[in-house]
Amino acid sequence: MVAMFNPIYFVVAGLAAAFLLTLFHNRERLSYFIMIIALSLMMLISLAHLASFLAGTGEIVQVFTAGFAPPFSINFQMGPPEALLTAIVSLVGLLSGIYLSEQLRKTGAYAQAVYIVLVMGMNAMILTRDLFNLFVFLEIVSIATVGILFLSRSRTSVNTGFTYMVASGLISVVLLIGIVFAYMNAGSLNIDTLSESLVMAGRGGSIAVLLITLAFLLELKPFPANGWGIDLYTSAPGALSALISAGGMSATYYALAKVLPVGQWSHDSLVAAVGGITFIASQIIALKQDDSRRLLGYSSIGQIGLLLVVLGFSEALGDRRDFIAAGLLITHALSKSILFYISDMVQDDSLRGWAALRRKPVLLVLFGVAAFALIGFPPFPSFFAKWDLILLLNGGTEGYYLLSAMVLAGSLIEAVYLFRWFSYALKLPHEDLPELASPTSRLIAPVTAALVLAGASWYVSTLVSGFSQSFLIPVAFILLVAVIDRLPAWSKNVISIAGVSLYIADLYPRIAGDLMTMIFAGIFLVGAVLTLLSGFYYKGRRAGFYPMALTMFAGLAALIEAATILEFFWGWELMAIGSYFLLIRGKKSMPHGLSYLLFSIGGSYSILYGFSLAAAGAGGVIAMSSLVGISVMPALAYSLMLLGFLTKTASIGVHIWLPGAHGEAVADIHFMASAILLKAGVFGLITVLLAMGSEAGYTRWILLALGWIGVLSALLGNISAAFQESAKRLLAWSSIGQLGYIVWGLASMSHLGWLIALGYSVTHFLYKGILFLAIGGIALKIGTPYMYKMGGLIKRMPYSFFAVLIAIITLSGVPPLVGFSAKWITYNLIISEQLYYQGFVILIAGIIAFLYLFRMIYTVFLGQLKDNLRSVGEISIWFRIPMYLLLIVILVLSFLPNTLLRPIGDMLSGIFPEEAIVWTGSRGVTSLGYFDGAMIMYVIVGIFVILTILFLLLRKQTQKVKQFNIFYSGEAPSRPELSHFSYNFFAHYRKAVGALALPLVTGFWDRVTEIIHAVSDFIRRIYTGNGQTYLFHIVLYVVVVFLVQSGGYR
Amino acid sequence: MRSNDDFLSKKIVPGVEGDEIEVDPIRDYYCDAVPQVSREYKRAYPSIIDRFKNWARSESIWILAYGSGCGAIEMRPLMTPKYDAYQYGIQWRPTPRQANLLMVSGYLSLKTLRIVIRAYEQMPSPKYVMGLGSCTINGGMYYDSYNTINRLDYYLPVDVYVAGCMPRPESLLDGLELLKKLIREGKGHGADIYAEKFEWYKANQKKILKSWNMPDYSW
Amino acid sequence: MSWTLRILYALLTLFIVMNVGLLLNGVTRKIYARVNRRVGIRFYQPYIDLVKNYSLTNLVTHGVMFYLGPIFRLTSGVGLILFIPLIYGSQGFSNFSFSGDAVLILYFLFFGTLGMALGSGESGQPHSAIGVARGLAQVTAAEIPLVLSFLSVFIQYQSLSITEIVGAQQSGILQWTFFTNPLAGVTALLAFLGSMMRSPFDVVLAPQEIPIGPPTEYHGAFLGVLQTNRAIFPVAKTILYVNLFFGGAASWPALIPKAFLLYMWSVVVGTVFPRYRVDQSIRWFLKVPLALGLLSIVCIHFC
Amino acid sequence: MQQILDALKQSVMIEDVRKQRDDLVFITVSEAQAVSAITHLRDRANFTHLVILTAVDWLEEGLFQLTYLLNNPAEKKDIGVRVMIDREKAQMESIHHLWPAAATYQRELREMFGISFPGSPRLNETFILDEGWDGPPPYRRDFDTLKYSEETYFPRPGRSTNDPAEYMKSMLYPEVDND
Repeated sequence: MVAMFNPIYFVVAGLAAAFLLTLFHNRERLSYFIMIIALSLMMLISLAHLASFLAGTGEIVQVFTAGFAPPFSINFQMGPPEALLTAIVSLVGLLSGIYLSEQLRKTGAYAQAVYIVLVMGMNAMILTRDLFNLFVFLEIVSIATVGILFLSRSRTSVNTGFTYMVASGLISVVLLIGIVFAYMNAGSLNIDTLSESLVMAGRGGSIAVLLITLAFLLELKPFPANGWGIDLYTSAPGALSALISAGGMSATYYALAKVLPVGQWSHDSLVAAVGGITFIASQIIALKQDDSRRLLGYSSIGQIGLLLVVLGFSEALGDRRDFIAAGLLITHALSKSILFYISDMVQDDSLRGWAALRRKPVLLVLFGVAAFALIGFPPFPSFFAKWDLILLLNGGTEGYYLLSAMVLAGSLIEAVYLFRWFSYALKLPHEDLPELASPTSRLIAPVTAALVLAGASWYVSTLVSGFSQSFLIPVAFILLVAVIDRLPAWSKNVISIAGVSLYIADLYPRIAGDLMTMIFAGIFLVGAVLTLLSGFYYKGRRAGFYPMALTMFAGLAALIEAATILEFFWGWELMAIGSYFLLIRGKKSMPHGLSYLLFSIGGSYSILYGFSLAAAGAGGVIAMSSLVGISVMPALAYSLMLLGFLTKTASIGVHIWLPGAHGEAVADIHFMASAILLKAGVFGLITVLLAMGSEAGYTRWILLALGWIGVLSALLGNISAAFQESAKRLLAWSSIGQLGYIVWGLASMSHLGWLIALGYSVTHFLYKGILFLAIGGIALKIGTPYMYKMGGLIKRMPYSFFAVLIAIITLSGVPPLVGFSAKWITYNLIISEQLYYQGFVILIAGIIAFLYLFRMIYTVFLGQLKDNLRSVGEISIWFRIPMYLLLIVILVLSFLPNTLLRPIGDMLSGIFPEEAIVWTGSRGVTSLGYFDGAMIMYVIVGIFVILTILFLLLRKQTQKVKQFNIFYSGEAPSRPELSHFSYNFFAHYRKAVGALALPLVTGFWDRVTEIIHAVSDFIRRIYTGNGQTYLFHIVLYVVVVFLVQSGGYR
Repeated sequence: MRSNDDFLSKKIVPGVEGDEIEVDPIRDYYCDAVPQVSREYKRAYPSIIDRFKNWARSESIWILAYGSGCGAIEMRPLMTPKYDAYQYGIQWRPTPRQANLLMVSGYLSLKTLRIVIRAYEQMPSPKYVMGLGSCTINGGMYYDSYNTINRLDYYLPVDVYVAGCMPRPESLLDGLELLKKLIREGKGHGADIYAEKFEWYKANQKKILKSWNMPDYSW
Repeated sequence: MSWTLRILYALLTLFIVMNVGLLLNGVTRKIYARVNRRVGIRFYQPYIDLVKNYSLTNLVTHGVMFYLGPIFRLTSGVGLILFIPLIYGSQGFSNFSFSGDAVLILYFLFFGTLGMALGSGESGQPHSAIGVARGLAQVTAAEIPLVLSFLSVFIQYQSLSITEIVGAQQSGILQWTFFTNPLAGVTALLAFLGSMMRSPFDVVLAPQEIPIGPPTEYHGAFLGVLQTNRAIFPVAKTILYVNLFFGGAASWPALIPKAFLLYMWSVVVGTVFPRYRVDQSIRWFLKVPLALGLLSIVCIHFC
Repeated sequence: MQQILDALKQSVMIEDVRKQRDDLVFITVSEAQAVSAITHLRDRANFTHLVILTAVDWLEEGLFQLTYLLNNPAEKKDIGVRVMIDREKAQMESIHHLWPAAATYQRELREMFGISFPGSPRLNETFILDEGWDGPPPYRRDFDTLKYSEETYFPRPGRSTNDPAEYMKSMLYPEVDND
């Protein structure tokens, strides 16, 4: 069967079609048809081979033409890598061909012929096993590229094409010299046999190998000798760039991979170094690009640099090398093609011009898929590839720690520019959207590429060890919900709630005994149900909301279910994607969503690095237990993991994303993001701290730092909250403060500390849930989050007021509600663990919380009712239902704090067997003090009720009055808004301690950004746009590399 | 002529939900209930508890610290060591909500009259009014002014007048003692009289405050 | 102890404390007047004022929260006095102190503040809100030395139970915390000034500027309730300080003079010093009291 | 000062000059030429400050006298420009375009004297009589305030008025026969 698809047909089909095309050059429809047929044929061949290899039935096919031995004939080999690569190249070739149909038909049969030859050349470069063949096909590809460029007939393209041709000619010379040397010394050019004979040939052979390697490296456009290649991307049509980037690069890369063994891997460090430099430098340069195609060009080159690193470290990566390279290559080829296709549709080449995509949401989705795939988010192949790469780099006998760190740093920069661009497209305010040329015919190519990418993702995930397929079930569910996105919101809501509930029912028996897991599962999943419940308020479609919300919850669930660190990381990244898309739904959320995503990625890379060290210590085992007792640089590993999780708890220093991101989110999303999502960070911290323990010497310092981070988060978060004008931002800052308590409690590594942390995790979920729903609901109802535009709403929204009142009493820790128990344990902890200085700041922070709490409830609900709010009704019933459910839980826990704290305490006794709280009923006793929740409640409620009754018995003539019946110095207030004290509420406080809330941290991050941008600006000056300079770069590059490398041959 | 007090005329305000809200400030911002006579006033004879209450009221007189005319200067010595009205249970409060005695210290122009009426009505009952000086009695030297009232008792129920131009602090103390006596005797019912003859007082007030731009009773 | 007896003791406690509080108020103002060379009010004037306020015949209310605000405030005062063990060794006058330790008292202090702030907020009176904003800002600053000194005491005795702390001070005047931990004692005395609403920290009330601040709109019986609380609350706070720093008391005759003297401390300072602005008072608390408080903790920690 | 007046005479007919002091002169100009005279003084002679604009009711002559008091801050000189207008047709050209603050004076004159200044901003809004005044302009001399007060403010009966000098004499020296 496979024999029918002899690889030689690539050349046959290509040449035959090209020949036919010249015959039918005046029948444009027919000729285009022939071209498509030929391209399809090529794809069919490669697919057939790929399918047989994937099915395990394939055999490696060797082909020699015309009975001659190479180099006089063509020698092809079709193995698994060739099958995969030709499949990619042919696919992109076909898609580009379809995409370019209009242009190709217009330019005529000759262009079509050149196009076919181009695709054929690329395929042949992959297939051939002969050096001279390789050279020939390389030339064919170069010339065909330039040919098409000329045929596209733009002025710049002629200029660029000329530079390109000269440059590639120059490189060909280097290659040809190398081949000549090789043939002279070894008498053969067959790659498979060449290697031994060349090594035996001594110095001449070495020079040959170096020159050949160098030539292919140059073809891959290494930094800085790549000016000639970059210009190509700006002047070629996007679809052609897609082919060059995806196809040409893959082919050349594989050619290099074939050549390297020839030199017995003597140049792998060169390749790795070139790759590393190219990767980092390209990403930095891309940061400052404003031209979308140029940016894509740099990004492509950067990706190739990363692939070169993979190639250079073949030895360290061992048999996983091919998996990593394939994962990266597939993702790169497909997602870059998608981006290039879209770039053709967008008329404005600047990054901001991509806002045009909003005219066609499907393109936005494709853009998102491509961007997330390029950065290596799950479920795309690059996620697994990057995971393996980092793990193996750090995990070998000699860990390449710096290199892996650089790879992650480069990826982070890539994420910066890609997502900045993406957020422009999503959210940048535009007076009138730029034009978009997107006929349906042009959608075929990118959509197909995306589908193939999805298929590849699924397939790759099956190849990974330590990753359970069950994690794909939620993803499938999400896809299902995404498919029915056109239905009204309520129906999707019902489906989503049903899905989550089913999941809970399925999960519960599995985690029933494990209280720690139960707590977080409860927060994540019960929280999910509650937020989705509040989602019923939405009338309309709410396009895109449900898939993303479910993605987040799937990620959170994966964290709980994870058995390996890979699964944990998968969940973590999935959650990041989902939450990012939820957070950017707000109106002004663009910059904040971006900073959220970047901090998320930074944090997750930090976690990834820590995980890789853990796995290295455990000898490559990636079970969750490998986090315990890390043997490779444990202090660094744990610190990095903690740092990564701290970005999600938004602790001070890495908190700057939170106020904006949460402050601009819609009500129920705010609830998800703050009451639920932040707990993921807490869960991560708990996981790491449990693994780390506090025995080792270094842990003392880590915990000390962590404790102070928590304490300062609490203090500065609370102070800043008091200065906010927007109620939602106020709550966001308050979350920073509250999470500070949790972090501090965890850092104490003691029974009571963890009791506080876990207790807070639960209660924070409860009262913050109420606050977010209430405040968010009000902001939604009246269309602004600013408190000075509210006021007097108690008259209009008594139910919300009551819920908020209970919530803030709980938050502030005033007895008799449940918040007090946390304060009580805090005092016990401070004294019993001697955490006097941290503890003192924590206590002060708790008192400062009164400032913002009163401000919020007063300026929103009390004071003067504004005219435009006179008729506003209660917030949606769908917000009130979850609010009151949470409220009931708070009241129950207030009466019986032991129902929450006692089981947690019992569970913690397993971890920290030291002294604990002794419970008798609702009375808790420690070695220091005691409190009785129920008794306090009885006494206070009793006094209150008695006093109220007594007061009512006084029976006065009571007159209910309205808002202006106030003493106003004998005058009448003129307008409600002038008598409502709200703006700059704590002016005096700001005057006294405002310096503490100065955005020092923000300044630090601004400076970091500035420096990176300055570096980027400096580096990119080498690209003058002058062809001669570019050629000079190449020559200089060759000379320098030759001198450096040949130093070893003397 | 057009009035400046446009903020009290009806207006249409766009609501946050796209609706239009008609705001009638007098109706929507203010309570328009009419004051009621107290139960104590209706009783024929004061009960023993009422007597005790009246004693307490008389021994704890809180004055609204508000000066309408030149007489305000004569109130200050009462707080100084020389006269020290505190020893007689007299104190000053900054808000009418917590005051029992309104001292109208001198002439009242139309503008101050309006403020005095508001302040008086905002005081909790029982409440007392003391008029100081000729101006409050018969207009004094402003008897022929076109915008100064002549007789305070046509506008507010005055309990005690203290004559003089201006009366000296000693006279004020004397007036206060008289007031205390009246309260003890159960005659301090100014607020009830005001409620009883509400229409008459309002008519008088509205006669001169022609652009009446406040609710009939400022609670 | 039966519940009936408990409630009787509680009522007795309230009766005693309220009288002490009212007399303290009267005597304080008498002293103020004498410093100003006035005769001053009669020392029983607060009683008359209280009766007068309760006997006013009408009430104006802005809403439920406004109505309940003073009651919240009084609940806080009454609750506070019932949660503090007043007389060492007397089970009856320890009232409900078995339901919580010193931490309960520290946080229950805020209950009334919050209720009052909300109640006055509903009136729509901007001056109330200004007063509350000032009060909260100042309290958070005054709380810093307070927390430090209390923490120092808790650390010193390794206990949060007031009864135990008082018990440890019973063997003589030199065993009082004020002498065994003088830094904490001084810090506490400075913090005490900030919580008593007297000059120099009384800009919250500022009668001429924001007519009397938070309670601007409260009158009649509402004001009566607030005044009742004003009698109970400062005494409760003072007794807390007496318990923690001045050896507590084993009988009422021992307790009342101590409370009186401590109360006078704030009166004397208030008589002598003029008023601070809010930002000034915050800065003041962040200087000497903060330093002293930290020093006391350091001493307890390392000595 | 004389130079200023001489220069002014070039364009304006000055009806009367009364020198009060060296630095204070009152001139009288006709109603028609008043604004141009004031403009001249402001723009040419540096009288940049309008000190006051007020009116005198010459009831017997049937005239209102408007006085524009102008000040030259640089040379510390004042000029009062007097304009006599007809009491029956009390109307004058507005000068709010020269000094925006003049509009306030003109509002006051409109309210208290009933002199109209067509074109002056917010002229017909109440100025200080915002209690709903419905009587004649109260500063006109033919307005009897006592009568108005008696009609409006409930005079207390029994009030008697004494000549202060005679009254004091009788009180201090009752033994002297005052006849």
